[in-house]
Amino acid sequence: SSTGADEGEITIGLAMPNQQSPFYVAIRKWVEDEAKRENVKVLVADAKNDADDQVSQVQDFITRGVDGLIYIPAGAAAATVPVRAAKSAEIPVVTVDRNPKDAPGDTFIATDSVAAAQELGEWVVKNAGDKGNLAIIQGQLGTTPEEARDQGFKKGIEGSEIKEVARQASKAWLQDEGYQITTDLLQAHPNIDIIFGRADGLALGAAQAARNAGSKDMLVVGFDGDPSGLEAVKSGLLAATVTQQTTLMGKLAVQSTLKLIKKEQVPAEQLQKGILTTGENVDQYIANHP
Amino acid sequence: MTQNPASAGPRADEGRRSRRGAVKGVAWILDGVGGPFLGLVVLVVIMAIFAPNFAKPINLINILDQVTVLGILALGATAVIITGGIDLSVGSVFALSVMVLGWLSHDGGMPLWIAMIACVAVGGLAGLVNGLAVTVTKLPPFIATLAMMSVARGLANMTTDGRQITGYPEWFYSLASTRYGGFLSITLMALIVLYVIGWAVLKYRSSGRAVYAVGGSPEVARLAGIKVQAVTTWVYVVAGLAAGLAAIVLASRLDSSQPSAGEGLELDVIAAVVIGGASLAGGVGRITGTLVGVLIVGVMHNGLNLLGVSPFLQQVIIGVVIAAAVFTDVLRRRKERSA
Amino acid sequence: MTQNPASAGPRADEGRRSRRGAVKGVAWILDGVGGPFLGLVVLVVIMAIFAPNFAKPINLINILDQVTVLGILALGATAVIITGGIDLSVGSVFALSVMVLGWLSHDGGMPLWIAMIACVAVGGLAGLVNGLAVTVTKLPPFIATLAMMSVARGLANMTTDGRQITGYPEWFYSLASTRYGGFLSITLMALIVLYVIGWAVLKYRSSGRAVYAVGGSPEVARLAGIKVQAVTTWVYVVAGLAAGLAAIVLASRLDSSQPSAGEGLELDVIAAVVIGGASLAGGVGRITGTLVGVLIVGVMHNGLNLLGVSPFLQQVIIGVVIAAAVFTDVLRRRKERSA
Amino acid sequence: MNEPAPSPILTVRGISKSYPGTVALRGIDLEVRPGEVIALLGENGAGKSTLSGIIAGAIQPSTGTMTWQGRPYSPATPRDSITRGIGMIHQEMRLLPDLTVAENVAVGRWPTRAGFLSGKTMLRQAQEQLRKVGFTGRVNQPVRELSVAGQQQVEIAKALMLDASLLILDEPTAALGETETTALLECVRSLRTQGVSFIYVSHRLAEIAQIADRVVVLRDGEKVAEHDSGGISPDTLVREMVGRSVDRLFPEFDAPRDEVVLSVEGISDRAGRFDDISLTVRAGEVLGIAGIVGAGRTELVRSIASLEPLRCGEIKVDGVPLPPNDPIAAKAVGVVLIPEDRKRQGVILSDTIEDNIALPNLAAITRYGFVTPSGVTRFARKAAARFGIKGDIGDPVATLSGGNQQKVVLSKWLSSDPKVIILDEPTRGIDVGARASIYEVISELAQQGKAIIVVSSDLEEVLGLAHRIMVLAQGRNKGIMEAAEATADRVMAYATQ
Ligand SMILES: Nc1ncnc2c1ncn2[C@@H]1O[C@H](COP(=O)(O)OP(=O)(O)OP(=O)(O)O)[C@@H](O)[C@H]1O
Ligand SMILES: Nc1ncnc2c1ncn2[C@@H]1O[C@H](COP(=O)(O)OP(=O)(O)OP(=O)(O)O)[C@@H](O)[C@H]1O
Ligand SMILES: [Mg+2]
Ligand SMILES: [Mg+2]
Repeated sequence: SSTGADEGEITIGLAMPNQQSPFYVAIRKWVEDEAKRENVKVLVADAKNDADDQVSQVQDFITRGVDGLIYIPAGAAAATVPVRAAKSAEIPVVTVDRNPKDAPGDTFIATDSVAAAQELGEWVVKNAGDKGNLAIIQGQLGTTPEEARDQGFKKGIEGSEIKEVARQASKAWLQDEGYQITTDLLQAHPNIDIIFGRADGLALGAAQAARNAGSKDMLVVGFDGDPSGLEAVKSGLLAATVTQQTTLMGKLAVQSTLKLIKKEQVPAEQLQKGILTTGENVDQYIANHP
Repeated sequence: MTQNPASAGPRADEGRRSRRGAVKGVAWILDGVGGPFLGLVVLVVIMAIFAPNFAKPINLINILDQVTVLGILALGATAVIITGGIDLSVGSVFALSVMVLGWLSHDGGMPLWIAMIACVAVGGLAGLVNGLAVTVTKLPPFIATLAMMSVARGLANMTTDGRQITGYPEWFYSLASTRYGGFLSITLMALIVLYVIGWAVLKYRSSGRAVYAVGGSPEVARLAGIKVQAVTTWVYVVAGLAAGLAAIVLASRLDSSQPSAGEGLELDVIAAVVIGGASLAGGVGRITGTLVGVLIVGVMHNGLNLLGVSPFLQQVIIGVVIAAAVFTDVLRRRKERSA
Repeated sequence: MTQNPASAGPRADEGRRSRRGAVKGVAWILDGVGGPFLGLVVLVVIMAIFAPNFAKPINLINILDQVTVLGILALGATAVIITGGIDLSVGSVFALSVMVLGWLSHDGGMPLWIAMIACVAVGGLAGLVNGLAVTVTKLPPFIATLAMMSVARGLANMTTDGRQITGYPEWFYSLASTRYGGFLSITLMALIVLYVIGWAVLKYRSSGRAVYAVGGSPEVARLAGIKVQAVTTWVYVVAGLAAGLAAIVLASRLDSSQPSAGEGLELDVIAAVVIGGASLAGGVGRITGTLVGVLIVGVMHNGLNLLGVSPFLQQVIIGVVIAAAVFTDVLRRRKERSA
Repeated sequence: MNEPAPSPILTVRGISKSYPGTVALRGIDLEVRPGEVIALLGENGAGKSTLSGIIAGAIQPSTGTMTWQGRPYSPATPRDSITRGIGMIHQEMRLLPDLTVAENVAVGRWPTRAGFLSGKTMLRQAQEQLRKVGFTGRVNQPVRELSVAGQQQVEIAKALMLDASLLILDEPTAALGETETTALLECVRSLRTQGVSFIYVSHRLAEIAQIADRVVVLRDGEKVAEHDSGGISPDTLVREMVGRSVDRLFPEFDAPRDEVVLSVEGISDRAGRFDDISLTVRAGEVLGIAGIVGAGRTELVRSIASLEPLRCGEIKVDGVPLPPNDPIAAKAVGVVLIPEDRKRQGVILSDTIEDNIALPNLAAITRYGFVTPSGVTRFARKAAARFGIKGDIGDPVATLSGGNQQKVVLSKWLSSDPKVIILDEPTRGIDVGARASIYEVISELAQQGKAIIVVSSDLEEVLGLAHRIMVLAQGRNKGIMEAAEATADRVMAYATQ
């Protein structure tokens, strides 16, 4: 399928859902790094959260003659069309983060969010002394990560004395939203002492709001292990987060694509562990993002 | 009197007609969209030179395919903008329609064709509410449709509590994907038919002319006996119906329905219409111009992707191209006036 | 002369003045923003009854704190809208400013105060480009600022390649968080001072009157010896400077800079201004009205969050409230006319 | 009322209309018979337009009834009246600036074949009507490019398209010159013989005498007189309209002083709308500029006020050249232009009277850097009193009658202390009484030593006011004559040569 203008050089298309989420930004960075090392060209397209745009962009990749596609679906769940389109052009597809149910990629790379969120929940139970009033700042409702993290965390705090007193959803996982929502939740429920922000951005906003409201012993945890999230764990603003191994995932995505291009075997699912990160182990991850 | 008015009577425009001469047929269709059209030609030439594979037929068809949704929405928006209104709700209503389609056919268990009718009807209904808010409660269109933008998005999310719906029957998916004669998908055909209808109505029907009159001055239109409120309400309904139709195209193209569809799309739609020479002050605008505007947007996105331009730089370039495209139109009008 | 015109003047004026009578002081400041103000009062009463802890002083201060960014942006947008323009770029310019602040002070290693000046200057510069695009190249404001919206967002992303910047010095962070007298943070004080200045300029300076005249009719203003182009350019510069100032507030509040800041904010800003009684047709608008509009938006968000309303339902409610708030204003004007 | 008249086509019984703060009409009765021209007279704000608007369905009356062709008639929209055969030309021109002349004439009545618009038929029909009113422009050009007079002709043609049995013409000739007026009157006469009735509103009494079958006079919203012939002496009509007699329309003017204030040397327009014009105006002198519609007078005076760029030539005030195309500099040295197009250039309709008056005078009102509302009110009240503006100065200008709006324009400009005053059609739509007082003001200004240019399509006005008259035709100066040697015939001969 190498009808590309630049015959000979291998070109990979990276279809990004957006470029705001630090998680995606990190993946892109590591994909680009790894590609450079492998002497492979990467084309990046940003769908700005619009699945329809993403279909167009994948079409354009195919026209452009990419040899492989790394597809991080935009939209709440994953659209099948980009995978189908790529497959009918005989281009291998690596899906990252979310996998279209009816048309899975040749391999799927993601964090095992449920397990990681459960571990985080268990850690919270231990560190809060088995009790407390929990507020949850949800991500965008209806999305896979939101649902997986909810499921895992619930399991983690099951059986403890931790009561969920409030939950409110953000629209776009943003720090500003986390700040705004938390300021308000703290008014409505002054007894809150644990906050789980479903992403580091949300958690950071929440921590900032708690700090502004003058509550000192708020236990705030996040998810993702963004650079800023890790810094916050180090400074104590966040108590813990789950670090997704973006470096690894980015590298793996490139390696898997190359293997698929060479028609080598790759497992259908390559789930990575989310690493529980606290003040104790944060330094090593700041130095070297996993 | 020394002057005989009859002899010096009103003149038809000779000068203009002779200027057309050579390329009469094309000029007749493109009448008055010269500026944007020139912009499109320049853009296409640049892309054909620099972007790999741009000029291949398959890519050109892809572009048409990619602009179907934008094109249908812009068609409705053109009528709204000619009346001097604006429709910010179009992206949200589009999302609401697509969710109704998915929800009725999946969770509701209805036959897909009924869901499709409901999908278009919901769009029309939202448009009707917009129209009545503008004409009866006298809200400024910006506000009426901004409110609808928020409401429709909320409702779209509420249908499935934010989740998306995937998997339509194969025949439905093929509406957008099967290309008859290697070229025309059903959705693309629909786009073309809609544009021809829209063009004919605006140019050759009294109701179309009334749209221009209302946009030029609602008071003049009223005094001339035009049903201003009815015309105004109708253009919003048409925009809503267009959103419903575009929703079907989207669902078919994506094989899924998601409540976040069309976020921020309202500005793209308006940009395409204005690039095509319409004026937000009302009274001015052409379907052919809108088509050119839509194609400029489509070619630009496609070309930049083929060139592998980084998404951030793309944003910068797109902004500059929008400004430049409209600027050519400003220049053309200025020249025309001083000519 | 058959009539004595001098007698006609004071007679009618008396009626007006006596109507004011009782609550003269407040009325004088709120002059002409009765409709939206009433809406705000109703909203506050409803929230105070139903939303837990809404009426607590600390929460009310929180609301003020939460609307600081929106408030500063809306202040600039008010002037733009009075001239009959619109600024869609405000959210993006705001993001560009906040990134310049972070980038210069972190990656660039400059002293923070220089970065702060640069942050405001970049906003002003973007505003200047908007203004010149409108006045010199004669682009419609919608298009000029839509283009800037795309360009500024792209540049904001390019400063750090999409990454966010975290961690400002403690003194900077305390600008938004330390509440002097348990009440006024520096940023809140800045908001109040800016509103007083804006109010005084628009009401009592001839430059302020020029802004209204330009919005009412650029041609009449030009004949009256007003530098229409200069006034128009300036309002966009002011809007840009406001975006730069708001960026400092945001960075201080969040202790970080991110390129996605302010996405979709442009419509909130315009909504607040229009809810406050300004007209997108130009010539009409008041700073006090904008303040009321901003507070309506702030109270609504805060109250709905306190009530624990789901974000989807919030969208629906917000849409309805926007429409209702502007509708009260439409009603008031209609009554005033027929009274 | 003794002749056995045919039964009236329209009867109006006890029509009243009140607006907040004003009663525009009180218990008006009126009958219109087929083929009859009824002149409706009255000073500015008497209620002529309101009555016309009510008959045409554009305004709803507060009380009263009407019948049309013997049947009860209460139009809720203009559409109701149009479908019954009543057409109206509104005083403020109502055209669609972006559409072409032909499309404006056809608006609302597009000729269709099998449901589709026929462009050729539209063009033909429009041309036919436009020819009747003596329009000479291109039918394909956008209306926004027309002069006020051209727009007025389009407006008339548009009403003729209606094929109405009753046409209401609200000041159709206010913006027209002699030639166009004659064409219009001819057109009215010929339609009258076909049985079309007219309600004809005008401040030009000479026209009334020519065509009216009956004259109805309104004052302060009441019908004060009705005459069964058009040939009433103007003095009588004026007394009935104004409530007193206006014995002398034009005041005496002193001889101008010697010093030249304004001198224009060989200026030409970039687009060729006028060419190589030189003129001088001395202190205390009134220079009249006459010409037929489209002669380029408006363009010329706009250029003199530095509102338009020049191709060549120079304008000097007190011997000092004006910087080109800089209206602010022109204003600063004291050149003001009172524009002909009131709605687009004269006032901001939605703003109050006081704000409009204050606008060009802000510098004078500013104290310590601030403009206080009370300062504005004080200033505006004085100006409004001087020009006799009816209405509260806090009211929007849009609620004023046309003539009163014109007074706002005048007071706004003349409240500063200019050196050179250019008035483009200063009394368009102004009643006789007010006209006399505006002439009085012009004479006062001349006495103070201002240099004044008056552009007018009303020959009587130019002849009555000016010391010298320049005639412009097709953008060229056809000669400047002393008032003493000028006559209407001579001016027209120059203008049309
Ligand atoms: N919309 C309005 N609101 C308030 N008052 C109005 C409105 N329209 C007209 N009026 C008032 O009604 C009265 C009659 O106005 P009208 O326009 O009928 O006068 P007119 O006889 O046509 O005067 P002109 O010769 O100046 O055109 C005036 O006092 C005017 O101020
Ligand atoms: N903006 C414009 N674009 C094109 N043509 C114009 C424009 N303004 C005026 N004209 C034309 O220029 C010519 C001179 O117009 P101008 O208004 O100066 O004449 P005038 O003598 O003042 O006549 P009037 O009595 O109509 O005001 C006319 O033929 C007019 O149609
Ligand atoms: Mg009138
Ligand atoms: Mg003129």
